[in-house]
Amino acid sequence: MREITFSQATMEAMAEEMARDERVFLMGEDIARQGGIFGQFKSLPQQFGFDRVRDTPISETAIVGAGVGAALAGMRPVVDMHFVDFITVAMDEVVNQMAKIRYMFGGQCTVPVVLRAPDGAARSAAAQHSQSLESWFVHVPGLKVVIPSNPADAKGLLKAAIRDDNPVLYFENKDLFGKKGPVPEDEFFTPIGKAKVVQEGTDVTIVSYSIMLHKALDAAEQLKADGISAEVIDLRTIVPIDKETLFESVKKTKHLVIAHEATKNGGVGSELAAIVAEELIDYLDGPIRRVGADFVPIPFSPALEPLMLPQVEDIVGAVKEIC
Amino acid sequence: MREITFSQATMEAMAEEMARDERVFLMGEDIARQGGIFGQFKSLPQQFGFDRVRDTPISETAIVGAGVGAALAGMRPVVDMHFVDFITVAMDEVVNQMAKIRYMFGGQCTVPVVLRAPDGAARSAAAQHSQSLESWFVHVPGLKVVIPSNPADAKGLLKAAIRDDNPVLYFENKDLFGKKGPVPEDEFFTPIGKAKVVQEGTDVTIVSYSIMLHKALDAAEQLKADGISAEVIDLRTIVPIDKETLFESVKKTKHLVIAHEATKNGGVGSELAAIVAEELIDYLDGPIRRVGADFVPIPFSPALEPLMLPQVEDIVGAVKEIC
Amino acid sequence: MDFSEEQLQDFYRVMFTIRRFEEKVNELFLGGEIPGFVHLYIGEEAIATGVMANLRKTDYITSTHRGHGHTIAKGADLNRMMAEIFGKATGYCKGKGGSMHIADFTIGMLGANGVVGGGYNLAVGAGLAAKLRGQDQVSVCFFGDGASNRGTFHEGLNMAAAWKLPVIFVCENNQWASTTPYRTTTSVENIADRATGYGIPGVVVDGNNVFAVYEAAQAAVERARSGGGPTLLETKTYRIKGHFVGDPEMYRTREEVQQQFETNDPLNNFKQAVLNANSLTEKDLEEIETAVQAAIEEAVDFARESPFPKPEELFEDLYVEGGETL
Amino acid sequence: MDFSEEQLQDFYRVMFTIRRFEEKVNELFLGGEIPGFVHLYIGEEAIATGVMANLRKTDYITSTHRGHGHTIAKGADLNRMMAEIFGKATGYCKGKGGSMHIADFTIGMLGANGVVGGGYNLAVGAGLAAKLRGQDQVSVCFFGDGASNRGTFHEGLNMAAAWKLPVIFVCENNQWASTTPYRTTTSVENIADRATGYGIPGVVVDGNNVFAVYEAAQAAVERARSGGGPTLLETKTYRIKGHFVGDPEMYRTREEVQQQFETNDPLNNFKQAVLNANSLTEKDLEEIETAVQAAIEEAVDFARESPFPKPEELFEDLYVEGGETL
Ligand SMILES: Cc1ncc(C[n+]2csc(CCOP(=O)(O)OP(=O)(O)O)c2C)c(N)n1
Ligand SMILES: Cc1ncc(C[n+]2csc(CCOP(=O)(O)OP(=O)(O)O)c2C)c(N)n1
Ligand SMILES: [Mg+2]
Ligand SMILES: [Mg+2]
Repeated sequence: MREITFSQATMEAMAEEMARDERVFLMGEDIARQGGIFGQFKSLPQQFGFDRVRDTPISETAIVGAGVGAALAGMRPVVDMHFVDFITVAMDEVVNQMAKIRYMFGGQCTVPVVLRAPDGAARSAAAQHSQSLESWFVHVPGLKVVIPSNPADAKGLLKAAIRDDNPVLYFENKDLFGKKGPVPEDEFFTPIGKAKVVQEGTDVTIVSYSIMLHKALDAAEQLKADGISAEVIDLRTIVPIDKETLFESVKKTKHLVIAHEATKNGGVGSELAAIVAEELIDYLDGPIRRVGADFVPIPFSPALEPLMLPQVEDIVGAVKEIC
Repeated sequence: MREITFSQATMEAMAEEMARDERVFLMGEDIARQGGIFGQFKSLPQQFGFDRVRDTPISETAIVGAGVGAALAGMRPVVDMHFVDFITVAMDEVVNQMAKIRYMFGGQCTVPVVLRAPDGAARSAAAQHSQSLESWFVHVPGLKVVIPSNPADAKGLLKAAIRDDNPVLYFENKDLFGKKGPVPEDEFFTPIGKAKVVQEGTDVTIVSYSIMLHKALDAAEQLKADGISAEVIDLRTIVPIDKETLFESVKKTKHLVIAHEATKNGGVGSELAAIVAEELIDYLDGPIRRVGADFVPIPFSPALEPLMLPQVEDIVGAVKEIC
Repeated sequence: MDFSEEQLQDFYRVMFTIRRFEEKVNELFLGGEIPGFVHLYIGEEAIATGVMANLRKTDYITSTHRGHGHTIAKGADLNRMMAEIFGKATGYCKGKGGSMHIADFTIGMLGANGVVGGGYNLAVGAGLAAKLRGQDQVSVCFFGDGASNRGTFHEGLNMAAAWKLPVIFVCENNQWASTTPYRTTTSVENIADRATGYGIPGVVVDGNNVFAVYEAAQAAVERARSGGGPTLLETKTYRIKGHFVGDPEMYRTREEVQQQFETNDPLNNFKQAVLNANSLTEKDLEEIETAVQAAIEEAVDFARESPFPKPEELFEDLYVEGGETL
Repeated sequence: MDFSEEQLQDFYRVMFTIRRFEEKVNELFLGGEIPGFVHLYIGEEAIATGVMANLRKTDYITSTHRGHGHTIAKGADLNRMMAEIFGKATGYCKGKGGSMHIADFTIGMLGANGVVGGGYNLAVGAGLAAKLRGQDQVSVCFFGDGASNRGTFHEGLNMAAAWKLPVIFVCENNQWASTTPYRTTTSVENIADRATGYGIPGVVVDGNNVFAVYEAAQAAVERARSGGGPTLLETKTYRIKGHFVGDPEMYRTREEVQQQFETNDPLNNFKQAVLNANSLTEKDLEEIETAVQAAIEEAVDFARESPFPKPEELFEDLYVEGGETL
């Protein structure tokens, strides 16, 4: 199969959906003139014009709010948050408007808006440009939340998100944009709500997503040397969680480690651990382990940043503690 | 001991701290002229003047941002969010400024600001005026988070929060304001970071806080009839979590139920369940259970709202499932 | 400006419907039949009426916590409104929204909003949608004087101005934001003065005069519809009732309110004007009143007799079933 | 206005320090010695210099992602700045902040901010603190043309105006917000026009002329210090360098930049003016340049030789130890 970058894959998804459906348009800061700060929108303005690929003012509440408003008025907007760190600025628009409108109005309308937000710590961008904030949205009924780890899912999930009549948050790790992977030429979708067993194993289940999935796979490789066979699951969707895939794996391996780049405390890992502690505790042969960032803001110094972020060794260590 | 309301207790805390320290002042919407929409600030403006008890514009980013700025410039502001639902509007000021400033600047400064936020669902205030949003802040390094359940702790925690050199979020349930309880006449503080065993028991640990603590106590009472002895813990502080008290209890009872009004998914209960599943799983004699609000926005109709919110029977049911 | 008899009758019908509807809601709330909070539009009827008389069914509006008047004027069904306010299954939102969250998407009413200032950018988005489609729909955002200090005001007006979107921002300056008087928190005499900061027209009009509101709105709507971009229209009025039903109103005097009502009641103003000019007769007005009265009684009966939502409805309407159209 | 020789020397010293500091940072970044993002203040030196010359050490400022110039002009230590930019333990923030997050609380520099528009309300709060204490400190908020479209602009200016706080809002309109030209996202010619919406003075000044900036800032600072309330001061300039070091600048032409630099370089403007007026000699300027050059080399050496933070420092400085003073 052909290999393309994560960035190219997301661009293809946008281009295919914009070509197919006039209601789809894209807006955000610095997306048109330069094609996005990570080059992830290149060629889109040329293809679809500066009306449908719009550079906005630095006005996050207007970007998200107008996205929701346009969706209510029949469009299918894709809005870009520049960095996920600034979703805080538009938190009311996401939580109190986007997520609640359909339910609050008794299902009178749909809110088909996609919010794209680059996240993750990449080379000393420091405390306000490095966060992974997907975990909060596990707590917000009304949203779907997806987070691809590879080019194929980036394309498949973005296309699925755009076609979805519900609001979808789509998180994309900045350091993944340049990574290559196989992507089918024919049209395809990655189903929202379905996790994927990326590597089968028998001794421990490692659940991860986004960039950490790659560290989880590296950890699994290292663990082989110690005779531990790890099953690695790419969660892909955070809301709704694919309990079926998760449970099946845990029932088999009887050990669970959850790994994400976001802060460990209060992270997606807490939710997964809680679900398993509620529903599968009798299957477990050891404690659960969460691997996530330390409980401090992300430090700038290259001497500290990697220490603060979860690494392959942390996953390996966690597995060894419980297996 | 004398009995006063939660509202009076918080007023006393404010008045004592404002009288003692000129740097303490209070600002928010509708707090001065009418003494707060729940009457919780009555008499403060008369006592301390409209400069130190300030009615603000409807500008949540300015209220919180200026609170942080004033703290950096040597004051000890208390800012009021009117309803916690609007903390979303100032989420950047809370998460990217208030919480991160000290660490990001290498400890050069302190940020002694207290953010008070009334929360909870009270009689059909619907989706945007009823939320309990404390759980998000478990995921935000740099904040302390407290949430009293009774008048004494309301006073003791608020005083401790104002004296704390760190930023503190102080959540107060709207339906508690009118509740009475014993409050010592002499000065006292409730230590931040310490949970309290409110009722001893041997068969199950029920961890709760804020208004749900009262439902937890009612549940414990009902469980007695079934011969189940429940230990009830009032968490009081959500960040940092008092693991010691929690662990001691779980080691004894071997069963854990966590109950809060906030949405169950991604709630404080997930974090507590995860911690126990990581560190105490061998002590558990059954699965953990979380009791929280259903995964929908809070509906208006009195026919639906109580169904959506966790009730005494839900706690009783959860305990019976695992004991 | 000349108004036809039909227009005048419509003005009165809408204003009177709002007035009576709100009086009835007030009464029912105090009688314990309505749950939650209600914020009444009494004294501000001329604004919704005058603005909406310029709109088409396909035009959009966004509303506020004080939204019943906008909803009625846009043409909503009184029965479903009242049922919603009661929390009944037959209400606009099947009882999930209540007074603060009524919407009717079939008439372009994109919803009331419990978040003050939450509607600006929804209206901007609706205007953007119209513009992207090349349609001549306009979008109207109603908001209060207090709401004009939210950051969303600035972001919405700037975006609409920079993109020349067909959005009309209608400020209902009723002098109060809950318990706080307008001038203590806002640094300018007229909110319309803020239009200068966006390079758009800022217009001040007597919000208690339906004719004046109609004319100013007409100009703004024409401008928007023809591609001229947004207008900031400030309507000066006064909040006759408490912030919500049950407000003890400890922050102002009875006399102030009384005096305002006596001089500035938009319904009374209208009546005097049309009777003096012999444009409508007492009888015309009475006929309207009788019809409205009946419609409101019907709405109350409908709401009372309607069932509450069933328990299983709690989990409905969150996500679109089969929402993925792959 | 007459300036003393000492003032003129100070102007040049500060402007030249900023210029050389930034050129050095540019060079070091491209050489791989500096991690993260850096945004240079080259071409905007006259603004920080002219404003800060009116401030006392006890006055407050809040800064932006493009903050080195503000920090130097407020009187920060070059060694600790450079060490911070390198991520070293001896830096202002012990390496935890980096270029985008330098602060020096001992000189009232309340911090650079990675959130565009994040500084407005911090400055408002500092001004409020001064006012509550009855002190005559002022607070200055620097922000960009792009930042002027954030909602925090509106909330901050309104609050400062409503409360007559001693805050000066200094817009550095360098025509660009990252890759986006000012006029495509902002609906007015001058950001200073927005002052009308708050009833405060709005002043436009040539940001490439340190004398003009000084005078305008002087008026604003005097006004604030004497209880007259806030001013919105817009300084027109141009961003000579890319948005950040390494920016491919695909959104504008080399010629545009070149032409701007040739006509509007604030250092060159200054030099010509003082030399023509015989206020300073070539020799005076050279002496300053030599001293500055040496200080910057020293800062680089200091940064290079400083240690990185130790692993255990990761967990320091989050909470105040013993922060509860019960
Ligand atoms: C963001 C936000 N902040 C605060 C509130 C609480 N609140 C509800 S209505 C209101 C006053 C609104 O005043 P105004 O905008 O003038 O509208 P009016 O009630 O006068 O119609 C306030 C402060 C809210 N709902 N949303
Ligand atoms: C709230 C927020 N939105 C977006 C960004 C990304 N960003 C960083 S700098 C910048 C442009 C800022 O332009 P301007 O305010 O004019 O300042 P300049 O860079 O020109 O000095 C943008 C969009 C951010 N840091 N914060
Ligand atoms: Mg008002
Ligand atoms: Mg700029």
